[in-house]
Amino acid sequence: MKVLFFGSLREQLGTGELNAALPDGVETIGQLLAKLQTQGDEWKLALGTGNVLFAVNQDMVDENTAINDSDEVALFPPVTGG
Amino acid sequence: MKVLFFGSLREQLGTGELNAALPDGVETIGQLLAKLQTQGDEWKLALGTGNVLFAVNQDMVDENTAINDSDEVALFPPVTGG
Amino acid sequence: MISISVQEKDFDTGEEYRELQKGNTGANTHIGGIAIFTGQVRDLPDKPLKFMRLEHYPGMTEKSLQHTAEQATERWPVIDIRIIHRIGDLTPGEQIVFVGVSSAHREAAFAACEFIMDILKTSAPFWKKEQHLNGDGDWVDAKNTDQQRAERWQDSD
Amino acid sequence: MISISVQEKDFDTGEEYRELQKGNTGANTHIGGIAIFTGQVRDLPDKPLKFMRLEHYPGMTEKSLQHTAEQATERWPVIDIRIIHRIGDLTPGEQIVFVGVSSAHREAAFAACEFIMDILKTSAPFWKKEQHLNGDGDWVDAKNTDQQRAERWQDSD
Repeated sequence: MKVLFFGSLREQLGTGELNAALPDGVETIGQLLAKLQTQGDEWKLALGTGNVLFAVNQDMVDENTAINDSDEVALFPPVTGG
Repeated sequence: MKVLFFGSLREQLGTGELNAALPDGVETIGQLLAKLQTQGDEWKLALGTGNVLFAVNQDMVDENTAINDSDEVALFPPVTGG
Repeated sequence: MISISVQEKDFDTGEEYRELQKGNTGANTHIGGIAIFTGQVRDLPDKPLKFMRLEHYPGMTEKSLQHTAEQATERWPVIDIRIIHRIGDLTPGEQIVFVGVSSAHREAAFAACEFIMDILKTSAPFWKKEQHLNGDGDWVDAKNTDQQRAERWQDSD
Repeated sequence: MISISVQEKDFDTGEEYRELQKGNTGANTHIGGIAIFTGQVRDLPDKPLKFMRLEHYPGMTEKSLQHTAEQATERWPVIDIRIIHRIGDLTPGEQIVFVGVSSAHREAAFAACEFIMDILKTSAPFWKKEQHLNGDGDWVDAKNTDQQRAERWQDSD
């Protein structure tokens, strides 16, 4: 699956894109967020704020949304356009 | 005093301006409206609709507003600009 | 700054917008948003329009629009307000009115622009008469909905 | 008709307005009002800005704006909607966003224009970073007031 990061998250993580297989036991985007935080301190710091928004296949979704290996998933901070 | 008429009122009355002394016993613009209606049937028809707005010295006012002989008074239908 | 114009000639909305942008002067780049509304002469499908005649009360018109703009500056933190209202005979598709408001914040720009239009519609001494292709002339009736829209600003103080 | 553009280059608000006026075609002179909002880069008095960097999520951005515009057409009788949002590095005074709506009625034009701005502010995947003259870079925080303004449209259905 493809996981994209934007804004301050992209900067904090030092990466805008991750390509990996969907981890075992991960069925929702909220579970993916939790799993990513186990990758190290910087991941926990950036993603553990309770202030991360989710998109699956370019639609904003909530944390309970199911994901699968072919999805384009994105994690980002609250948007600030306009 | 100067009394101005606009819009459909001007057209119905066939005049846009009346110059006359303030009639005896007329103290408010509402009283002037009543007095003007005694001038004839067309005046009664045009001004007796209950749908006439008032301005004194180019400010919109209500019917109880006092007027005097030096005022510029205007009577007109509800406005429809914009 | 408030600019009011009652005029027969057409206006250029792009040019009016650029005038509002000039509220940013040198180091003072304080405009965050500009809200604009223009009203136009619509045609009437059932009764085709030759032109719309706009009559007004010279003197009071400018005073009324100035007062409305001043009320807007008292209610919202606006930078500049520009109001143009045309008079005379306007054909379908022509611009009638321009209201533009600049502000540091979009909420204020939107609210002041809509407020000015709503109050103008019920307070500024303009009267419209439709001249139809078939020769009939009809004075436009004031709308209750315009009255209601103007009154909602009284509650939100 | 809905037109969406996400672009680095500046836009001409007067030209965009004329595009909206083209919704009047031949005998169909149905536009009664056009509402426009533009957002601009403001300077910060206490922390002077070198430029504002606008990052976005290519693909999702256009999809999000298109969806918001479609929601507006479902809620109000609008004729045309034009949305432009810039990306890249923008200096104080530059235009960021254009939203223009034409309609037969001013209520619909105003409401749809403000709705689109409010939803865009909380749903369209853009992120702003302030690059200050002193070298600091600060990501702009989302505002609670923007969230509240977006949520009020849920109640008014």
